[in-house]
Amino acid sequence: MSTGAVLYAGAIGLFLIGCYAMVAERHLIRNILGLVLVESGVNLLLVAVGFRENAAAPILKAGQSAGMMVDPLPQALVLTAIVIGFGVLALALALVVRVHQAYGTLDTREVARLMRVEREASGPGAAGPRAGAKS
Amino acid sequence: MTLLITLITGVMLLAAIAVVVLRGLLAAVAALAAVSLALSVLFVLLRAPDVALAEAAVGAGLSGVLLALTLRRVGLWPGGPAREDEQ
Amino acid sequence: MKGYGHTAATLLFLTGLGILLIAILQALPFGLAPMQVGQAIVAAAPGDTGADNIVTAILLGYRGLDTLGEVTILFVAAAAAGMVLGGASRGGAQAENAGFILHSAAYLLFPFLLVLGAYIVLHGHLTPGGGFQGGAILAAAFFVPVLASPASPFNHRTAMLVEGFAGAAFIMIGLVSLVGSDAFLTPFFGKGEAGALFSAGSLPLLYLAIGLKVGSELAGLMARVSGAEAGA
Amino acid sequence: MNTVPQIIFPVAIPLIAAFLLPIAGRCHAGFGRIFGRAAVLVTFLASALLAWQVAGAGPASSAMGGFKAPLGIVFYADNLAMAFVLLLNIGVWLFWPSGDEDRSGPYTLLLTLLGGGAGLVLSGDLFNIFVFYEIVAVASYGLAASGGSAAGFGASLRYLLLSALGSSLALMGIALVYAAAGTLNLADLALLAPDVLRGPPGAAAFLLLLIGFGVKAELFPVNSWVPEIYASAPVRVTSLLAGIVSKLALIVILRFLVLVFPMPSAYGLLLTLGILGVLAGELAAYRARDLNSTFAWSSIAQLGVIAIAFSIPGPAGIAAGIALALHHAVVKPAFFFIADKWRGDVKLLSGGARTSPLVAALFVLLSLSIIGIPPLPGFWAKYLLLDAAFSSSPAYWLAAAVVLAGAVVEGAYLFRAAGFFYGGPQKGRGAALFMPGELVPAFVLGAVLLVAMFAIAPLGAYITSMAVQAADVPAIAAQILLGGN
Repeated sequence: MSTGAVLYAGAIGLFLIGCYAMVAERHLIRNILGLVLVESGVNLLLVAVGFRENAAAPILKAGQSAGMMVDPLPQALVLTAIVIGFGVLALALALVVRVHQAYGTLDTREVARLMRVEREASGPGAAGPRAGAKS
Repeated sequence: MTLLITLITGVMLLAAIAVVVLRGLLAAVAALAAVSLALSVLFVLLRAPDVALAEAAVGAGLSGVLLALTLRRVGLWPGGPAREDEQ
Repeated sequence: MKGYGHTAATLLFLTGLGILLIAILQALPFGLAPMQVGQAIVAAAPGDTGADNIVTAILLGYRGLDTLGEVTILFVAAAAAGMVLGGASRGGAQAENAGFILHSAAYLLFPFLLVLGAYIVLHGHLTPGGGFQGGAILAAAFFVPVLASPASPFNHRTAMLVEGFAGAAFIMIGLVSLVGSDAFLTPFFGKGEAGALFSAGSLPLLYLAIGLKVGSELAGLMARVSGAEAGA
Repeated sequence: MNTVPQIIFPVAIPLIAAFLLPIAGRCHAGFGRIFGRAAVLVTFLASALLAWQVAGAGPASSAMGGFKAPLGIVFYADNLAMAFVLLLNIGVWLFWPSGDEDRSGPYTLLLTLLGGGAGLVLSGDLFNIFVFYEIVAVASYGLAASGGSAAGFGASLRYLLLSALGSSLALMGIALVYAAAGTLNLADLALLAPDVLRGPPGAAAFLLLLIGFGVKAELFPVNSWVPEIYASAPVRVTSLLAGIVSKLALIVILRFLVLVFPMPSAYGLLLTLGILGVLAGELAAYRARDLNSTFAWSSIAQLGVIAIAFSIPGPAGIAAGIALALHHAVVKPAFFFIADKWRGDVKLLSGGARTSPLVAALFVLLSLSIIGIPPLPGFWAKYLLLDAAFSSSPAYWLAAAVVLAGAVVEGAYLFRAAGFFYGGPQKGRGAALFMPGELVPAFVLGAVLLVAMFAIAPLGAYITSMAVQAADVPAIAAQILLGGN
């Protein structure tokens, strides 16, 4: 097996396991864990795309000219993507805390059902009950 | 080199499967941190030290802590005050 | 059970998707990617920016706007999380002080993490690491004490000030270039001697702004989500 | 070549204001709101100046950091991009929260949305577009939850999960493009695409990008968030997301299609998703029993119509798409404002015309325009689309038939609602509901629609010139690659 096949398989594997956790699991936190896995898989794919056998890391050593290096561009993109992923994760967790406070559960179907009930109960002109109080 | 990469990729995928299979949420979060650690080792092997550092600090460190803290806050932390198992 | 059918269908679909993706990737030669731009950047970066770390040269030079966007995303995520949790009662699951060992370890760790974070931020143009990685460590430095003793308030006001002014400083540094009718974010100052701390023009300045901003944002996010809301 | 460094202003000014707004809000309660308003005004003036320059001297570009095209990020502004930047500015101004809130959160998010949205249409780099798309996405998750209701939090979380999965798919598409072509610059890709992006990797990359960016554009398979979010978010946020942000995502998809993937399979894909969106959206809108979800579903259908227009190769299709998008951006927010006043079952509209005659008249005017009754502007937009479709290949005749059938269904449910307005016994809720103050944006938009009716000829000519400019790939590539400092 070549390095490339292994890396691609690893990236796609992470991506698929993450997709499974996002689609088939019924717990919101597990869906979020799946999202992190999906993002990790795509990050690995990007780094793998820029990899070259027998090439150096993209940092110049003192007094040394640029030889054969791996592609630095995808690495910069992945750095950006990792930080973006963390921002999204933090916001998702903040929302999870509030959803749990409001509904007392994190089961996806249960939350969807309670949301429907709440929407139907909210009368005309009313913007729905405030969720400030703990349920 | 290829062998090492294969090995670590295997460990990473096993940890990822553990994230889905493990029923305890805290254990799943720990498995996710393991995935991030394996990934950052993989990044070192792929000559991406900057990315490896970021993945270790953000992916394995901060994300794991943040997830664990959220579990504590919503009472899914084993032994936490408002113990509540997954439905 | 209906649930099992759903799971099986999902698995089947994902397997197909995986085979498709692998097939597509096999069409792209591994290790022989064209890397036109990557190669050109490797050749031009030392002369263009003066940074030894080419990933840093890309993050702050060639793709500085991406970095601004990334900092903005952290900022807006923190603002949104703050807004979402604004009316939340303090988490019911607050633990008491986390024992003597974690407590004292936190205060011992604090100076160490602070120095390490600052070092990584300031040497980003020379060695691996930079504003983000260093910022994450700085955030940990300020967050670990909060974790150790939830009673000690996290100072959101200071975090907000640092975050706002550091972000504005980044854009201001970028806009300075417009005065000389150059494009946004054009590096200024001399490039200096490669490898020295004071080299690579305005890049370390940008990294300092990023390190401060990322550090304060990450710490603020962690404190908010974990429910350490006491800071005024 | 037209190099204009000030092209960054529509992005930089709102972002700098967003960073400083929480501090300003701290200094004095209420000051944050005024500070934000002022920032939007300054951004609008800077954008208008830039649009004026672009209209006079032709498309402009600027290489960020002075790093020339394929290496660095290049911003590119033509009339199309500037039109939507201005639209976004006006939208944010019009839908600025009017409440007495002293929280700085929503204002910060709106300013970030403003800067991110401008970057989305101005950027000429694949990954940079992704970053700005994420800014817009994160800001809209926050805005969707800003109502403070529990359903809002839940809907926002589900929206976030779907959208973040889409973004990951889009990033995978970007990885495929980079693996095949070795560059991320749209103009560079335009030159390389005929060689390297033909075949399965190119088609797969376009599919991934389409699904990723299609989440915001309410494209067919990834629009399940629409009814939930529009039902639970504050009406001003709904108006902004449905009216303007969705169009920005469609403009990005148009740029990808024209510059990077000008191949039959890509056009066919967008056409298919558009047709499915029209069918699914109109049928669901017909079945819906309350105004808000009716408009949410019909919004999906109308964005599908725009996708169909953009999938017609050549400037005629682009012109039709722009006209439809601008029309929808004016009409849809007004509808949502009305739906916000009459929440609940559509039967509750009964007798509303007697207590609120002006609102009922506005509703009828908007309905006639969106169905496409001459001489209202909606008719001319649909006419452009049918004209472009019938002068294209037979597959587009089918699309035109679907659009016409959709218009009939649209007429059915809108007239059903209008029937309740004018007929039926008074349900007693009308009197309290006539609060013109809260419907000001809707009336402003209705007035815009009437003015546009009398300026159809110059508007049409301007839109056509915009489309010709946007379809001229060699000129765009030359400006992006050779421009800069």
